Amino acid sequence: MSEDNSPLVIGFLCNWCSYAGADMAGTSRQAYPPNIRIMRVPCSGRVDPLLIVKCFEEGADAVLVAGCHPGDCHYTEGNYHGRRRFALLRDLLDFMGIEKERFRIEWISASEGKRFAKVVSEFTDEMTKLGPRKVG
Amino acid sequence: MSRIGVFVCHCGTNIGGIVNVPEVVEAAKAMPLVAYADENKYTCSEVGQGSIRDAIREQKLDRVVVAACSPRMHENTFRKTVATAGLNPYLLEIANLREHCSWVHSDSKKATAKAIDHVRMAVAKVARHESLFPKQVGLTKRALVIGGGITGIQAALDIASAGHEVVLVEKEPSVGGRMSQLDKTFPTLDCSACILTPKMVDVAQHPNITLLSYSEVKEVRGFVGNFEVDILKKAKMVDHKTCTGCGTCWQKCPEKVTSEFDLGLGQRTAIYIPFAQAVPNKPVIDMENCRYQKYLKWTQTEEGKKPPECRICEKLCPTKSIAWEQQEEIVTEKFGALVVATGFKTFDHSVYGEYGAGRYPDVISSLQLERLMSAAGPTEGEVLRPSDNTHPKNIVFIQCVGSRDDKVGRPYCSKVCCMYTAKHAIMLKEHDPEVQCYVFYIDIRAGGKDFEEFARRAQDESGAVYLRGRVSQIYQDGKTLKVLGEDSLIGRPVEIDADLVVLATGMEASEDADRLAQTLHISYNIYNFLIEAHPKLRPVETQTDGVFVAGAAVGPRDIPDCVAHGSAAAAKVIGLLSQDSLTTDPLTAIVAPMKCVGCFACKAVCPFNAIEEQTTRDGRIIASVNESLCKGCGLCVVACRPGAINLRGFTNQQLLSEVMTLVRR
Amino acid sequence: MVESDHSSKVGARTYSYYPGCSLHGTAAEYDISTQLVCQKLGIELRELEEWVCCGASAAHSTDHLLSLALPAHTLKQAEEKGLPLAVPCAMCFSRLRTTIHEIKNKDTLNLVNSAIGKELGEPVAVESMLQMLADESISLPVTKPLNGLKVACYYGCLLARPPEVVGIDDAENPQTMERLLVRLGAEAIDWGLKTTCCGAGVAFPRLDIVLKLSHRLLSLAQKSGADCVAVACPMCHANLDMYQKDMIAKFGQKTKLPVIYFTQLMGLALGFSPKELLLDKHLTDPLPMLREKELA
Amino acid sequence: MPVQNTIALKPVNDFLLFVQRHTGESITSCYQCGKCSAGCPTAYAMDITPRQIMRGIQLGLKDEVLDSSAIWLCVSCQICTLRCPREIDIAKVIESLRQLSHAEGRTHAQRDMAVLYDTFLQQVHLFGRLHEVGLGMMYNMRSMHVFNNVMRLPSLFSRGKLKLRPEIEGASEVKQIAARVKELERKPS
Ligand SMILES: Cc1cc2nc3c(=O)[nH]c(=O)nc-3n(C[C@H](O)[C@H](O)[C@H](O)COP(=O)(O)OP(=O)(O)OC[C@H]3O[C@@H](n4cnc5c(N)ncnc54)[C@H](O)[C@@H]3O)c2cc1C
Ligand SMILES: Cc1cc2nc3c(=O)[nH]c(=O)nc-3n(C[C@H](O)[C@H](O)[C@H](O)COP(=O)(O)OP(=O)(O)OC[C@H]3O[C@@H](n4cnc5c(N)ncnc54)[C@H](O)[C@@H]3O)c2cc1C
Ligand code: SF4
Ligand code: SF4
Ligand code: SF4
Ligand code: SF4
Ligand code: SF4
Ligand code: SF4
Ligand code: SF4
Ligand code: SF4
Repeated sequence: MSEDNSPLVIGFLCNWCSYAGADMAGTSRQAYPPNIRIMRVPCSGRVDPLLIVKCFEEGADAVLVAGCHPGDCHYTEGNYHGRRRFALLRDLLDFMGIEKERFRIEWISASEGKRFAKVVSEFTDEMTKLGPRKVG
Repeated sequence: MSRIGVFVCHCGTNIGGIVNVPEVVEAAKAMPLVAYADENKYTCSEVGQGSIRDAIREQKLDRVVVAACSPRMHENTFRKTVATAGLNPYLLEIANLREHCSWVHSDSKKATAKAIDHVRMAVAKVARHESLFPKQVGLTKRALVIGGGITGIQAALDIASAGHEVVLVEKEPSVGGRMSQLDKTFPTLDCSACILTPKMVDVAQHPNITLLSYSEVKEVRGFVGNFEVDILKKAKMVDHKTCTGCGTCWQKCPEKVTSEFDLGLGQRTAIYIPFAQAVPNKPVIDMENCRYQKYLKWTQTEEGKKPPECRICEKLCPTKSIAWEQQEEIVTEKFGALVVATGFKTFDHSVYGEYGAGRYPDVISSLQLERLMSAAGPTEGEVLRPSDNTHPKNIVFIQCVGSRDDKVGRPYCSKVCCMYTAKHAIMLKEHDPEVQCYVFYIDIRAGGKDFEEFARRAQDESGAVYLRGRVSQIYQDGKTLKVLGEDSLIGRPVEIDADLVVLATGMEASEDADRLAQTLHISYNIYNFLIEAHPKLRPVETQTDGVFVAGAAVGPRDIPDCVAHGSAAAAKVIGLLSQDSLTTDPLTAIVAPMKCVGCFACKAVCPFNAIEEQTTRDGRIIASVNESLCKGCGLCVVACRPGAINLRGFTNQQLLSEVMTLVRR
Repeated sequence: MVESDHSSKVGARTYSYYPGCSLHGTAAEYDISTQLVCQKLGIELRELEEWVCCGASAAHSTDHLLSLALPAHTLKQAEEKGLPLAVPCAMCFSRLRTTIHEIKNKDTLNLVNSAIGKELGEPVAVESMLQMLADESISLPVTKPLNGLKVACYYGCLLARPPEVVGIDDAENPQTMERLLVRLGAEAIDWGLKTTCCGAGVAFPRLDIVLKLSHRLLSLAQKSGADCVAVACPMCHANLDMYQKDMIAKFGQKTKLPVIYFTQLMGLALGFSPKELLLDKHLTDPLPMLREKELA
Repeated sequence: MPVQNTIALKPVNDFLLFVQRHTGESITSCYQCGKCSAGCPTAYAMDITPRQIMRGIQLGLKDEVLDSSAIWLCVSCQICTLRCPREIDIAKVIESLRQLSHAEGRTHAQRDMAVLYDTFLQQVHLFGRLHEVGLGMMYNMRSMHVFNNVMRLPSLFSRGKLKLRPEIEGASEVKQIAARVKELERKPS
């Protein structure tokens, strides 16, 4: 949680679809809450579940992973691998006592600027309602 | 110890208007390893780039962070900038303060805090960048053009004329696309066939072009410069090597079916060429409808008599070209570049119940009207209405059908229908001076050279009555059609008794455009139109190197734009193929030999078969990465449990340090 | 498009019945023929005792909450009976379905509950008499097929719109009534105004509007070869049937065109006499036409 | 539009905001195509067309819209809503305007429609169900169309289609409901 008690959301966006989608949100001036910090990754399949666990361990309130729609992956099948791994991650988070809702995975294409803004707004709102994560 | 320089951009007021740039600079100065920080009005300008170069030299910087727009915009620009100052171009990181910050937030304080975080992450990451060196790979100097409409034809001819081999794949039996169905073309009214046919013939005759008609792309492997493509050649059942196109077969074939080319208004035979000027001018057999095929497939269990064997075409063919044994086949070819020009289809108006959903024979689409007006069409150019073959006098046009309509999921403007409707109004008057045209429109979109003048001509000279309003309903009233509209300029409902109603149906992406896009790893929008790398600055490139897009497949476009687009794509392909080798992106995976245990979990997930086996000097079998195949997706990195494989530019350490700098700030 | 919910009437075909004001007044023919037909088909209709007016266009034109509260009161009664509700009048049907649609919103539901002073539970299935009788699983013991009778099926507004509320098969070109009448041996003509408004409730203050709109409908039906118009709504019936004399005076329409409730046509096919079905009560007498077709 | 003067547009358009909030419909989405008016059965008789009603709201012309006969001649047939390419529920918007016009007593443009609706509801309040004879008589008296013969009384009587005495089931229920509705509507929500 930052000083004004709003949640810290870390977003991993794949370069080809969702990062471009976030760019599109920018070019079309689709506003969303400023809580999210965006990391560019080549593919949602590059995101190591353990890195997400690390995010939570170190105090992030929420993590969003966004990649190409199934079938649209720039690398053919990266997002399928991602999807499978993240399903397992959810169980792990549960086991660690981290609310499952704090981790979200979304498919956002390069043309879906509006959707990106909507996803981030909704996620941030939800996280604000959920309140800060109880660390320890 | 690194000496990192941070350059924060105002982008005029684009960033500076929201983000407090001086505050970001001050914060950057306080970050570890940052030796220098400054701000620029426009960092990408000559002055801005110069200041980076100067600072690198004067401050002895060894790494650079530019905090400006999206890296997708200027990463390459600034890589070149740092390179000219003697730094390795990969010792650069971009923090996105514009698209991801100032343009989407309005709270200045929070946006500034976020901007500082993004700079902090970039600094943490750049500190762990290494110098990287691109490699050179060879390339195949051949291009594949998919789609043989005017766009694909133009692209193929231009590439071929520059001396490169081209394969043109067209799924229909002939090239020509939609343009071959048109009668005359706006804004000059030249005959479509007259200007298209010579180009179609050129394609067939060009020594550098191989035309694969009746074929489709199935599978694409490889990468820029070295694509490997599986092409399905459908069975034509005619040996085109021996067939002379004499026409005996299609004149004598007894089986008549409705012609797709004439959009249901005319007929063709089972062995056919779609239209008289078809290229290649040699027939294919429609296996669904051929009597001999029905005869072969007929089984005792079916009702009715066994159909006649027919084989008339075979008996009459002077060159014995009918080839019943022909099978579809898949050929694999290598290419350095691909152009997608798969065009469009017209909106199917049967979803409009209020316009009769296709029930009224005299409510037709504009493309059907083109066939009725064409001298080579089913009525030999006489405009006869389908219900009773009489000459219609009162003709109503409805624009924006299947366009600008959220109700049918097509909110976009199809761009060409205002113009072609004006064309139709002008030409119908020329066909028959007694004709009165009424055009219902919402706006007239006639932006383009000579377009407005042309659209005016329909009203000023041809006497078409333009009514501003969308028609609500058409219903059959005896032999006439009642058309209910509003003239929104006078603000009163109007009712017209029409003999013929023409729906200016919009443009949609062609069948299967999404599947093809997936095969090629290029993006498409929710309407299945392909997405260009940048709508203004890279209109024919895609996010996938070596794959180009052109024409109506990218979005609604008229012929002049399609031709320009086709040539533009060709120029890009020629530029690519004129190189002797290609520089590969060095952001690839790399294996640490000492850590690798040879489990090949990496190999199992790599989509590009880039992981190879290698024997070490001490006899261990470990993984190694073929850098010309690796596309840098990073799947292998996550799969590798010992942490032996890493992705340059996105290493585990870099991602971790970005996260840590955020949570520990 | 919403499918009408048939699940609730599996087993015994027993319905609560809400005739609405018109069927107890000017539209007695609709009421009587409906009851006869249902009897014959083994469908039991149990009229709700304490039903009140649905408010019709008057309520929803002037007072939104009242326009929901009146149907809600009826819905509550039907809920207490626990049977699906069959509604012949298109206006009542539309108001009831609209109410069910709107109380899906929790705030609206609370407001409506306060207005009727009761707690609405899960609403029962509400079906128009047309939807209910057109169900193809009901077998029709036709004794006198309507051979040679060309019918223009007319739905008007309220059975066709809004499609997501009323659950029609096709809002622009519905086929429910057509399919039913074809099963009875009649021929359904194709015509383009079957869902166009007849003038609805404006007859009192603006008869001119009703005359114009209804005349357009009738003349197209006639031109398209119809022997009669079949309706499923008392208001449509009144507009189309009552003023044909005025239309002839005003527009010079050639012949009159009988307007008949679809339940009366069903009744004929199922063997009831025209008198039993009150076919002699219409202002535009259908009997000569029916006699000519040897259906009466 | 029956606007006699130059329209002075105000920077804040309260009427637009009010209608959008009240109906939940996005009036600004309307791009004035006129498909609503084209299919509207009664548009020919209206002083302004449904499209112009939408435009009036967009420009904040409250009086022109609420005083129009159009909102009273709309018969809620929903053809406009079904076909609007911008997916606006026009019928719902006009219904709200009618309710507003009624509440503000601006019914002069089509007074008879309002009288009809009021009379109708009064009958329902009295008896719980509509009594058609009563409605006809009351309407004729109140609308001053004493000789209005729209009810075709003689022919209807001779066919036994009119009941002279009203049914009164549910009358007390309706009275209570109406009273509660009035009460609830007085409370600001
Ligand atoms: C009624 C009407 C009138 C018009 N009038 C005019 C006019 O007067 N002037 C003007 O400038 N423009 C006009 N246009 C627009 C014009 O038709 C288009 O701009 C032009 O045809 C687009 O060319 P294209 O090559 O991009 O696409 P297309 O003509 O659609 O060609 C695409 C080709 O690709 C093939 N294809 C599709 N998918 C595949 C695949 N998966 N594999 C292989 N091949 C494939 C198709 O079979 C087709 O041959 C009109 C359009 C219409 C509908
Ligand atoms: C107010 C405005 C806003 C616009 N907004 C947009 C927008 O938002 N999006 C968009 O896509 N487009 C926009 N445009 C259009 C855009 O500006 C033009 O499409 C584009 O600038 C044209 O580029 P050009 O290179 O063809 O011509 P120009 O930009 O005019 O460049 C021509 C150059 O040639 C030089 N030159 C002229 N004659 C000679 C000569 N004889 N010898 C040597 N040099 C010569 C000129 O000095 C000039 O530098 C806008 C235009 C205007 C006027
Ligand atoms: S570098 Fe990017 S942000 Fe800066 S001026 Fe150029 S475009 Fe704008
Ligand atoms: S008859 Fe034989 S040679 Fe002539 S067009 Fe047909 S297949 Fe070709
Ligand atoms: S076998 Fe007969 S039907 Fe088949 S293509 Fe030949 S001529 Fe036509
Ligand atoms: S080009 Fe004209 S007719 Fe076509 S969608 Fe656009 S505005 Fe409508
Ligand atoms: S997954 Fe890792 S350890 Fe296994 S072979 Fe690949 S690089 Fe080596
Ligand atoms: S990063 Fe790894 S998985 Fe991806 S292409 Fe390269 S080697 Fe294959
Ligand atoms: S149909 Fe819809 S968009 Fe068109 S004028 Fe009417 S309200 Fe506006
Ligand atoms: S609902 Fe009203 S405005 Fe809309 S079409 Fe029907 S009568 Fe006209």
